[in-house]
Amino acid sequence: MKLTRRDFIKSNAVAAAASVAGVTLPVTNAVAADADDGIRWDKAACRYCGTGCSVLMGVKDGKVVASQGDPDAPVNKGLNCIKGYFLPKILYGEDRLTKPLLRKTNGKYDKNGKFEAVSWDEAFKTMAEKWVAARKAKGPKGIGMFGSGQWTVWEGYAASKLLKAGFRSNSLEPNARHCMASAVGAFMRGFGIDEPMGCYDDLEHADVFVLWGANMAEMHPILWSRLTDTRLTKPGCEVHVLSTYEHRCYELADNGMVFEPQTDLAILNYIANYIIQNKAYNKEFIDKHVNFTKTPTDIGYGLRASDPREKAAKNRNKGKLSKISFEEYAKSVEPYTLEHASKLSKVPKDKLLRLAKAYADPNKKVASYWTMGFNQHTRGVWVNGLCYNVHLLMGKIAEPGNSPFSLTGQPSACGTAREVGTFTHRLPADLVTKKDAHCKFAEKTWKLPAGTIPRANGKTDKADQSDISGKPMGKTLIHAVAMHRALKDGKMNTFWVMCNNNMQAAANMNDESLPGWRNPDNFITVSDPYPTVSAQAADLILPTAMWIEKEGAYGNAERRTQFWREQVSAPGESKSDVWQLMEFSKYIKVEDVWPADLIAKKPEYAGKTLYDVLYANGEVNKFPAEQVTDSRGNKYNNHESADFGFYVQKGLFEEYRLFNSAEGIPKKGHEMAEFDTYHKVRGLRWPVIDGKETLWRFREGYDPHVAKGEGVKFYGKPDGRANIITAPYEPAAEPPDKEFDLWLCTGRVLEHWHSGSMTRRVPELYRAVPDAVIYMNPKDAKKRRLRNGATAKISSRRGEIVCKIDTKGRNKCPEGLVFVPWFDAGRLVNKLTLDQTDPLSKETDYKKCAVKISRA
Amino acid sequence: MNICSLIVHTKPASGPLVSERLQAFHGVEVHGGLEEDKLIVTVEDEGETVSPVSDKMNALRDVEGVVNTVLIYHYGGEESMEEMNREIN
Amino acid sequence: MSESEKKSELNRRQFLGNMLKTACGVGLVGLGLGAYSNRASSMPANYVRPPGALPEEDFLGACIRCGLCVRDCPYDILFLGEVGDEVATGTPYFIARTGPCEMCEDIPCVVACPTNALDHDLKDIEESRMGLAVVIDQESCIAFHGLRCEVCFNVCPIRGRAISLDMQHNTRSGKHALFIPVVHSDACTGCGLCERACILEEAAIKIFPMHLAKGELGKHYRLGWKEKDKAGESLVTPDTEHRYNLPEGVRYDLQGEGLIIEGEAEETPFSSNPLDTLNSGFMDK
Amino acid sequence: MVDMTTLGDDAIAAKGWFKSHKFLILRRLSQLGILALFLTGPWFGLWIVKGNLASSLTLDFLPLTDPYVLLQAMLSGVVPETAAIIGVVIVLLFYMLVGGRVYCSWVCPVNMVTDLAAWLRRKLGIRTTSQISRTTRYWMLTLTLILPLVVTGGIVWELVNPVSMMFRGIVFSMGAAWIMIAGIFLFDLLVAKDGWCGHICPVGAFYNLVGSKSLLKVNALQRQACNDCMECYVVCPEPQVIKPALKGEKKGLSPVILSSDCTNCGRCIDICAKDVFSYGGRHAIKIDEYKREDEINRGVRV
Repeated sequence: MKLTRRDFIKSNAVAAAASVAGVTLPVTNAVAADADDGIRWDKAACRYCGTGCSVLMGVKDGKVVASQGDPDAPVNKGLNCIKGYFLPKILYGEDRLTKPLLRKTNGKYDKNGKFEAVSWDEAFKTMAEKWVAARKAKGPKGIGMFGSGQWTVWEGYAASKLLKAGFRSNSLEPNARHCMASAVGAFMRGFGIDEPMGCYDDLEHADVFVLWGANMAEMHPILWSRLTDTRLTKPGCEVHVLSTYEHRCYELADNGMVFEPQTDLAILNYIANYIIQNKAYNKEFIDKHVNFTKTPTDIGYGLRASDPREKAAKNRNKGKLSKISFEEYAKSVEPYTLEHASKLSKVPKDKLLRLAKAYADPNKKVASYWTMGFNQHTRGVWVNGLCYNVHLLMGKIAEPGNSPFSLTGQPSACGTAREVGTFTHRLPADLVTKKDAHCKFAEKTWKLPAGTIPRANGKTDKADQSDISGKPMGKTLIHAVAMHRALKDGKMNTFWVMCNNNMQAAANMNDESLPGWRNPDNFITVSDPYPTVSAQAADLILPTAMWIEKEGAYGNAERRTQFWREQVSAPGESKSDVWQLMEFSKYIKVEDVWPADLIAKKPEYAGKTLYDVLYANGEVNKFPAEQVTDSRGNKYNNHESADFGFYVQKGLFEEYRLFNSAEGIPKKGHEMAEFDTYHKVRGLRWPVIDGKETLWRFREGYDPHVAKGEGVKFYGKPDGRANIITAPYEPAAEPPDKEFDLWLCTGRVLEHWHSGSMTRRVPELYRAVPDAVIYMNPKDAKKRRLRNGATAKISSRRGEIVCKIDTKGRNKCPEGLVFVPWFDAGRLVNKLTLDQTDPLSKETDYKKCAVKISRA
Repeated sequence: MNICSLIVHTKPASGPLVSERLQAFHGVEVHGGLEEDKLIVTVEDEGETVSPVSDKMNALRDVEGVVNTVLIYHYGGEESMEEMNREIN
Repeated sequence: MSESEKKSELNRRQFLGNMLKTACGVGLVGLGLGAYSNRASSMPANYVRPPGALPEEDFLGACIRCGLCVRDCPYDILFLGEVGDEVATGTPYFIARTGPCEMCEDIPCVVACPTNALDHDLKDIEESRMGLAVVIDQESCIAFHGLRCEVCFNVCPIRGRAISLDMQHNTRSGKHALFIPVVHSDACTGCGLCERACILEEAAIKIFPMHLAKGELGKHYRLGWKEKDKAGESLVTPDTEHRYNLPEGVRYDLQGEGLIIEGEAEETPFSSNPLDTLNSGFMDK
Repeated sequence: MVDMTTLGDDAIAAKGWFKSHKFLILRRLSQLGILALFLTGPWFGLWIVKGNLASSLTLDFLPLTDPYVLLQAMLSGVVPETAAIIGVVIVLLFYMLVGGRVYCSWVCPVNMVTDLAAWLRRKLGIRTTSQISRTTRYWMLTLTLILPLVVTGGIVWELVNPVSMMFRGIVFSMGAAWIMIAGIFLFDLLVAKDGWCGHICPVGAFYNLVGSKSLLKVNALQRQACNDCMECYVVCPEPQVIKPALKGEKKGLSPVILSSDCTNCGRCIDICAKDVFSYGGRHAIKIDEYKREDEINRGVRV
């Protein structure tokens, strides 16, 4: 509040009179000198990582002027990391985009034109024309959308509906493909249902913590603070840290291990072997709750089929499990002796033994945490599974303190990317397009004619699905990396990137993504609040309302769903992603994208727009627009409700909830509370049944889906048993050789989040860590006549960038490996990385490729 | 410029009514005390000479429902308007 | 006295008088200069001398104000004091908050100095002591409240030695840890990278001249445990073995945990961890 | 009295404007050129000379150090680096050869300020001047050399030295140093003619001593041609040095200006319509032929 000298004198005058008269004045009348006066506080989930800290945002005069950690939030108890401290500033970067921008020459769209401001109408008209044409000409894979684990829950849901039901295309992927797909793959293979069984309370209950390729100290700062506290306060607690270089977690490690990239596979098999050799396994648990299986080996590296490495692979992309006996399993891990594991991994034997003993000790509760070290791995699904193997062998799972836990890097990788079906193969609530029955259930729920949703194999009831292109649907799945290849090859012609910065993220920018985006046949749309690298490479940029400029919901890594209200308005003509998706759908007619025989099944849809069919369908528009008010009577805007005339967010969420609560749902276990409840609580961990959260799944007493007397039940699988899946060590795709003689590992730093499009616009964070550097072993530097602070050229077979060398910094690399963070738009490390993926999860491996470094 | 605060005693139960009447004057604000029938009032001018504060105060006394007015606080400064309206926080 | 003698006497007087005047004038100038030099040699606490700078008094004598260090600083952080600055005119300094020393390994500023005002014996930049970082405001530093910042620790070029993190239990939240930055004067060079990086509006960690930043233990006093560590043994005769009057089942550990009451749990020959038994082989050998 | 309004007109008439300003222009070029050498680095990134007059490094090779500053530093107990010693030796040799006060007239930036003051003085016809002894500068010199010995805080003179301050101000940043310079300008303009350079500046005094036996000198070999226009006295910053050489023929004094107060500025050469003056060696005329000026002075005293 502005306080002038006049106000000040007046307030003194009033106070004097009031005290003489003995009158108590209402606070609002007196001019208070308190700067916090008039601030409206409301809660929100932090915009950054998957920890899901709750924050309170203080708004005054339509602007966020203050912030604090939410002291009542169970996750963070009022704390923040340094990025969370600066949350308000991410909204107010000076270069916010405020108008749609289209590349034009002489007033007409031109792929090589300059960006010019256009109206939303012109933007969507141009876009719709391109999308309909591409869909008609190239079939379901001719269009594509790349979404985000930073989308709010309903944005992901609306996108899933628009692509899968509206455009009848499975070309929808989230950036979680680069992030969590391997974890998802392992959850589905192992347990038949996605997301961790445990929760953050494991951080207080475990006796032993093992970090596998997770730098929690920097990437999950508040969780690390909890882990550290347990280590400090709990007698006998120990911390084991494994990574391919020493990072900040090693400061706390009782047993820090640096292993040769890719050999985590061998170490985990060694631990399993140790448990079996010492007969330490939990036989009762195994007998009752576990199946033993094996997965095909030599499956390639997810590169283009023409790559010699793919041609050499015997079982390229194969992952079908086959049952084996316990004895066969035991035999499969037998080669992984301590000597063998130590030799492969270069970790000293005593350290490996100590780790194996910690897992094998029946009296110690072990929590394993991992993030991108496991997930961004050409054997990511395998290695996730190998960790579950160890936990399952010991029965150390799904109970307080015993918890294999996959941490997420995005605020809603779980809540949005995974839960509402934004992957090419998924539908909401763990349903998959591979299963005809799942698609039929979704079609029924969405009031669509049967056969609308494209099946993975393009067949429904064993007959080909018809398509607007006139050809049969064919195989419809296309994952993120394949999308860029399809763009480059001209097979996909339109691409919409929303809420992420894929041009800075996707591997092998020089050879795949950039040529794909700039392919003259293609039309690329990027929705973003800021002019990111992706926006620069786009043809149409849509300005986006971010975070608390819209009503939103995120789901964090412990299955906690958190809501917030629209607290401030977005600048200029920026619109939220959900608005963009729904508004765009008005520009597409059913006839544009559906074949006549499909429309014939629901003649009432003829002549309608996708908006009518998908969102004004009687379900989503069920709830009238209402004044959003909090419990203290504060009022909030809702731009989407105002524009569409119904409570958009509530309608979408309640329709999504049908997938968890409607009659005859194919899969249970994802139950959510009602929309309104979430605005009152600081998040709930699903499944929520009868208003009660679930802390540990699959465990009787904790999980309402496990009946009395069952003890443990992995109900995601038909027989209630989890899979132990044996998989061997296989080498990485591109190990260092004579010329490219160093491993390159990429990742993040505490101060910046992902591509830095938000955090690098906070001056303090930029000042703290301005540029990406090459973390390097001093001996490696010396060999190349480089020293700390010197400028060096780092190059791979795909490109080169120039960075400064850091031999003293926070990450201590072993000889033969360098680490470069990817937040820096000025040093695009994805020019170096290889577009290798896990053949099963299709997730990119950003942690291992070969580079060389020389003086610049 | 001048800023004064006064207590305006009103007839029983006519605080709100009187308050409305007082607010009709330019530069007069009522800050509370409506229920107690003792209105907390500020009177200020902007340096104009036509209707100085003292005149306004006299005028207030004549308003219907007012029993008495008591001057509590007076500030008379020489600051320019600009200075007075400058933010101090 | 002849005319000429008179004249010469007059000249001499005039000469002596003039000389006295001049001498007095110059003497006054000298006094003024001396006084001014005392004032001018005090430096604001946030001004930091380049690496290797001699103690301030010696430095002011040795620095000839040539600015060669300023010119050779690759990061352009050094300034020369200007008239009116609260630092001796023409002498080099930097301000950590806006431009800290980047700690070049070859220390070009020192090499450039023609007079040893920046000590040429300084060969290892990590040995320089430009000042000392002090976590000056524990009330504002967000690390003391449990927020995960640690930027000062992260940017410190003497990693882990000049600033370390003291991990403590957060009694307020009950389940988080505090990561408290602690500066160690035996390693901190006072480069100021931490002060610049501090994300607060006003830095909570600041570089101060050594004499402002450091306390000093009484010259007579030694820390016993450190002396013992240094000597590798007790400085006086090692303690003899003690014996105590104790009831059955009770021990006393003098140097360790004190009174130990044993036998609460039934002793068995087995470790609580079956693996220990499994791994130790047969017991009957 | 010399008519200030026509000062130099004769020379221009006789020799043309350029010839009658030849050394003035050369001196300004020299002064500005030296500044320019120091400024190409900070302004254009072309590093020819780094540092300032106190100490500099040319082309990363040639060190030059001001002996006066270094002497002060040494008096405060400093052992200089080899580079500084080499630099000092080079500088000393140079000034011993060409005359110490060449520093004042050809290098020192303050000279441009005091020359401007003197020029304005003439233009405005300001004649009042306070009597300050020209020996004051030696007192000042002594003072600046004693202070480092007795006062903590080292090179005290450098805290206020306008000479280094101005040069440093131009090459690095000026700050409030311009006040000092303005002070000198006003002092010279209103208080004392040639007050700073000719009477007070200890830097000049120091270089005066350095160059007392220098080889390069101005002489009045053509003194017979002198028409007593007196203009050389007017423009000379140290006019007392002219008379013995110009008018000492009868006393058998050398036509060479032998006083080390002479700054070798060459203004007398420029201004003289009769080309009385010229540069030459110290021994342009065999010294034995003339009694030395100071011997005569001594004679007079005694």
